[in-house]
Amino acid sequence: MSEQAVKQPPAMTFGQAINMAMDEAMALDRRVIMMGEDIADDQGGGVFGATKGLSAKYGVDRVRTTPISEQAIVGAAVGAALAGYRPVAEIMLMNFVTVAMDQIVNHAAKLRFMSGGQTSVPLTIRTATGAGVGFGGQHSDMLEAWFAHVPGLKVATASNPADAKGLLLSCILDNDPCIFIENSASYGVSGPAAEPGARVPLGKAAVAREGEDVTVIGYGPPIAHALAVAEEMQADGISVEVLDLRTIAPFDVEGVLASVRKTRRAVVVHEAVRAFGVGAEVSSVIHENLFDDLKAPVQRVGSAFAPVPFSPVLEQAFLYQRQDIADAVLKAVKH
Amino acid sequence: MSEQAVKQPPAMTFGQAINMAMDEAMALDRRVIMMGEDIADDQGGGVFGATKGLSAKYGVDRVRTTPISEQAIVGAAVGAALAGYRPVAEIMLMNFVTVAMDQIVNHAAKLRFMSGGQTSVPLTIRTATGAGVGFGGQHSDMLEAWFAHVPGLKVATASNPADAKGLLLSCILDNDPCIFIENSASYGVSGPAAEPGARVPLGKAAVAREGEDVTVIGYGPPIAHALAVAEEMQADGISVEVLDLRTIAPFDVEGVLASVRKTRRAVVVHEAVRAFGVGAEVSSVIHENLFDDLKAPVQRVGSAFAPVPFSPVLEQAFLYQRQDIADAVLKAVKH
Amino acid sequence: MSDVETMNDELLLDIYRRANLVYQSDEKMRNLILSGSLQILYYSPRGQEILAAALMAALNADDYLVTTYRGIHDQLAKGIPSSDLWAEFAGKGNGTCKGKGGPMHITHPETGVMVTTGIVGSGMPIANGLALSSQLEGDGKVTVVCFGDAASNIGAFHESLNMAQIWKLPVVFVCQNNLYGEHTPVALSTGCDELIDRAPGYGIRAVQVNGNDAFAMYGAAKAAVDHARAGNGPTFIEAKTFRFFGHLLGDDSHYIPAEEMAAAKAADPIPAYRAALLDRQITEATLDAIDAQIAEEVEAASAHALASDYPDPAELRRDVFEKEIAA
Amino acid sequence: MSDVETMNDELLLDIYRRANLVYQSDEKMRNLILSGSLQILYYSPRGQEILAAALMAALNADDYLVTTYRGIHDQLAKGIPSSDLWAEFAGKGNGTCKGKGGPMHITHPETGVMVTTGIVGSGMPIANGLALSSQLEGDGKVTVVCFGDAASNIGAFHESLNMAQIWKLPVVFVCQNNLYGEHTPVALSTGCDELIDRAPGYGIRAVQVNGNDAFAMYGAAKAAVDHARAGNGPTFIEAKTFRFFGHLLGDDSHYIPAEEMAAAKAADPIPAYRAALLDRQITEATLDAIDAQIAEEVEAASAHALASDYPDPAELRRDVFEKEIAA
Ligand SMILES: Cc1ncc(C[n+]2csc(CCOP(=O)(O)OP(=O)(O)O)c2C)c(N)n1
Ligand SMILES: Cc1ncc(C[n+]2csc(CCOP(=O)(O)OP(=O)(O)O)c2C)c(N)n1
Ligand SMILES: [Mg+2]
Ligand SMILES: [Mg+2]
Repeated sequence: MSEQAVKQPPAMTFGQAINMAMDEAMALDRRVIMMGEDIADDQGGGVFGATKGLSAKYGVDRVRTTPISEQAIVGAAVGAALAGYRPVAEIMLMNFVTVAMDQIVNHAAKLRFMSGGQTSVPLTIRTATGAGVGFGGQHSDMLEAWFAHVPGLKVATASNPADAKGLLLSCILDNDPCIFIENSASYGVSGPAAEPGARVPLGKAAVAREGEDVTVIGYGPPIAHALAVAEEMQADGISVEVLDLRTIAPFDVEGVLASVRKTRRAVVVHEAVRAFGVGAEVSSVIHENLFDDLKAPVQRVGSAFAPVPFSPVLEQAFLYQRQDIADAVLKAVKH
Repeated sequence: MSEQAVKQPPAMTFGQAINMAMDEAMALDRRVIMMGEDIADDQGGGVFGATKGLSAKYGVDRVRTTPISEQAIVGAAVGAALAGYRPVAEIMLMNFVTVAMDQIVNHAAKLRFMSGGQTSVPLTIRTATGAGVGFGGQHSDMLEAWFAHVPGLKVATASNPADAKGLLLSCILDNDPCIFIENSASYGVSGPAAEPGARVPLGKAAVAREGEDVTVIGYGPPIAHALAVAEEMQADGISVEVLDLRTIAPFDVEGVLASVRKTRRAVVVHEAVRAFGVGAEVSSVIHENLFDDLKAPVQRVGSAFAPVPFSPVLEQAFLYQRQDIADAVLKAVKH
Repeated sequence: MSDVETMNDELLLDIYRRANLVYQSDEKMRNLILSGSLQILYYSPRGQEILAAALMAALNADDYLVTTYRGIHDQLAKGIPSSDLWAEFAGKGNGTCKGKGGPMHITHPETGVMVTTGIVGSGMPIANGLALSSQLEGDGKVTVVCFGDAASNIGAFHESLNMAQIWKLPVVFVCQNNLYGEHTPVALSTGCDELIDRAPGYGIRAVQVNGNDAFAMYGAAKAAVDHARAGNGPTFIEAKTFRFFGHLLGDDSHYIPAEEMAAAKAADPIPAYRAALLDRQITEATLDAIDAQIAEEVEAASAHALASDYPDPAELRRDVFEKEIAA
Repeated sequence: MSDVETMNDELLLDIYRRANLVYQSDEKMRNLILSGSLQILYYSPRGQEILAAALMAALNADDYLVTTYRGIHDQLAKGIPSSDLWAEFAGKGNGTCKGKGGPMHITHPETGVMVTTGIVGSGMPIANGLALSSQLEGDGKVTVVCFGDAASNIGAFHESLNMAQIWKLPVVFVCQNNLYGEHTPVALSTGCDELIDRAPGYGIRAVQVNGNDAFAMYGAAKAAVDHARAGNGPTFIEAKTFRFFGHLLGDDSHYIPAEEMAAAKAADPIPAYRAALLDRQITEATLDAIDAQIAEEVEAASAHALASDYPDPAELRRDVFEKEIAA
């Protein structure tokens, strides 16, 4: 009994994972710096506490609380990156990137290309979002599809704390601009701890569960729901493979096709509104490449076509649900 | 000879069409007002001359040259719209919307919903863009997919001057916020004139050419290329239907499915970068609904995955080409 | 600054009523949240009641207001009926916005409350547009937009004040300077010493005032509103105030020096204003009667909100566009 | 303002050389475009040469520069080799950016030119970041960012000056006030009378100067650069100037009153500076020799640009990311 307790793998929350990734990166490279609203310890280490302790350890020169000036925050990060720094800019919530899109899209994403490769922008933007927590219409949007559509940007998000740590570390150490998306509701959620220094490579999906009959492809919190659905379905004799993209863009086309080539059925799920979402690209790529192999149309699961409502009843009606994934799997299998 | 000349239908350019739509709207409703950089006649009636003559006719109170302050421009348009006006905001080039995304996405798109229907935002944003004219990386992007992914926004663009006039008029008179996209290279391109007052309904695609074997679906300048390809293909016995979406979002799902149900093959084309573009949604919707009818995978044609390069050689390598549409049609037909 | 003399008892009591409606509503709201009866993010306006009350008392009922997530003081003082507002805070279908907007997104056109935004600074450009409509319409309305000190560092502030001035819009920018933006003090985020120092950069009329002094605040607001209504253009008001419960309810205000907090609480504008009215020979009984009436209103409104139903899930398809969208 | 006395002949001739390199390059560029040999959008800096030359002469070679679409004067004055710059303007594979950036997006890190942006105002936030890297690195570099008068109305200006000041960044904001933004005069777009009136809103050190006066401009620039290099923080320089060929080449300047244009041309800084140098006993022969050398350089650079090859289309896949992407 006590032996078993000892063998229990250590756990960590998303919040700890993200904090540790930044801590390791800052220890590794003095050019890793942080900027964002309230991120220094005097201001509480960020609204979600993600940067807690970092200014105490590395100084407020490297962990900088900023004014509420998102254009200036991202712009300063772009400039420092051009000069060889590895800035991590925190944009508190994803809806606030809407005031900084120019710096992200016209500058961060393009400066390597427009300079003919003379400069690069090794910048990471961390931002939190997601519905289900009552933040309402202007604090919950999933906008990853926008960034995925912009050549020059990489976009990543994690379904578990260990991946969060490894992906964020890879983003910070990557030489291209990365958008790292965190889930507002998940900072306190825990999972197995990551090994110190472990990185998760960008651009590689992970098979979260092997299966034979259908592949559910997603990223972030929907992966947990997909795994639960897979577990349930097993009782009914349906073998579900779950593929966690981890990097949303550019995504692991080979990994996706390898899985669906095997299962010949696919469901793509994300929290973002379905229409014109990431699922459309993934679905199209599967369909284009495996048209003759597919046994059923690729199913897409996403949230309803509406702004995120405040009222909890409406918010749940808006959000994709576990049941939607199950229904889509059944639809694919029964086609 | 002279009789024939008389019978020739009158022509108009895109520029004239857009100007006339605004002129008609302003004459129709005193609450139609315009704002944008340099749009009054003293400043030349807009960089592309689209608003020429309007301030002379309706006064500079209704046709307002603004400072270079895109957030303030769109915000003022949102506010005036909330009070019952029908503002038309000109954002000179689409890349500049990146500084105004907050007003468009967090406010214009959501205020009807977040107010529980108490208010509405009958606003039109006109903006020009498109590669092929040597404007370089920060003046050529096609970002329609971003707006299409935002519930509450409508997005339209025209492939010919008559549609441009009718669509823009519909946008201005619509009670929801609309993004109307113009093509930088096309202001001087002409086509048959529109009847005075004629509107093109939002949300309805047009069959630009009937055909039996494959449907090419697109919007804007690619339609002309698709028609040319269709003409060429006819000689080879391939009958191509060309469907012009006109409204990109929410798009005419019924119209698309009706056409592809008939032809059983589809190609989607747009100038925007293919990855995560509008084509992915259209392709997915076709595939989901007509899986058992399709004879070939839906093909997508778009521009290469790169920022828009300056050098003409690279710019052409970047851009989707007529030949790409032809290749995609053949691929679909020969599958 | 308008004459204190011109403020008659009726007006003073009106301000008292508005301020104490906010005060009691806020207290009730905090209690319900802390007791678990209501689960919402709450940005308490405690300490800023007098500012809002005096400001709104200077407006006509149909003047426009744009405010922020920390906006319940502005909304109640502007006149949104308590029960409708409370129901919206609770996410109920009979709330001002059918539960779709929630506390950060209150709209109530009947009382002129056109937008409540959760995006820092974004109300200002919209306020210009409302004011522009009034200028074109000649409807004599004035638009007031409220925002915080920290919001003065975002681009939208800059663009908006400039545009308002060059177009001479009937708009009043009210910066409720409570000295902190989330957990960051003004000095750490702002290059100038006083926010009013920004006004000359736009050529805009400006005034700095103690927002917690009802007389000074009302005077500043009235002058600005009159100025705007007369077609003379915008004003920037920097109104100093303080928030007693930090940024978000639950915030322990660790970043606020204890002496600063103690001094602010000692200068609590609610008892100070009551004392000022008593000084002016308004009786305890008069004020107590108002308080009692407010207590009833708040009790009824909160009970109504808690007892009301959540919206029909089908509401999700309505108000996305003018036409309902398919299921 | 630095002492004119301290400007020795070497420095004066250095400024002369920089200014006239811009002047002749611009003339050549316009001729090639108007004759159809070069098809590009061109934002002529004619009239702003002295400003750029005096400014860049105050910088070290490795100081950083961020500029805009109207930037060829800044770029040449900062030292980008003519032939590389010309080749980029012509979209050739041997241009500074392999033809990928083009005239609006010149980068040349060897001479410190880090970003040229086509988005109004967007260079300022980036300049702060470059300056921040120098502050952290202790490398003693100063960052200069150039932008126009109209750019001072966009949000990025506001956020950037504020951030630079609170972080005491070694950055110099140079507003090249040529009195128009596209076709709109400053008075129509700007609430304040003088752009320098915006500085107190950020607490930033500021100076207004005649940018067309090499002595005054150099003095202002040198003082600002020294101030920054010494760790004392940023400066905002409003440098007055004029553009002779309107916004975009082809613009007929219909919106500029004829007298204003005539007065500006009468005060053309290029002959004025030449006259000033002759006054200081610098000989015609010396200046003519420099002019001749520049003429050769410009001739060679433009010929090189026209004769060079366009890039390999495969370049499209390079520099999107660090790793080349698949075809
Ligand atoms: C553009 C944007 N950035 C950041 C935030 C997060 N945020 C919400 S309130 C706030 C502080 C605002 O402070 P202030 O303007 O002083 O108003 P107060 O809350 O003190 O009333 C911040 C940073 C936001 N909502 N919008
Ligand atoms: C955000 C943005 N809005 C609009 C434009 C279009 N535009 C390009 S230059 C310009 C005028 C800028 O004037 P100013 O800042 O005075 O610089 P100048 O051209 O006079 O040197 C405008 C409006 C742009 N490039 N970016
Ligand atoms: Mg504050
Ligand atoms: Mg200018």
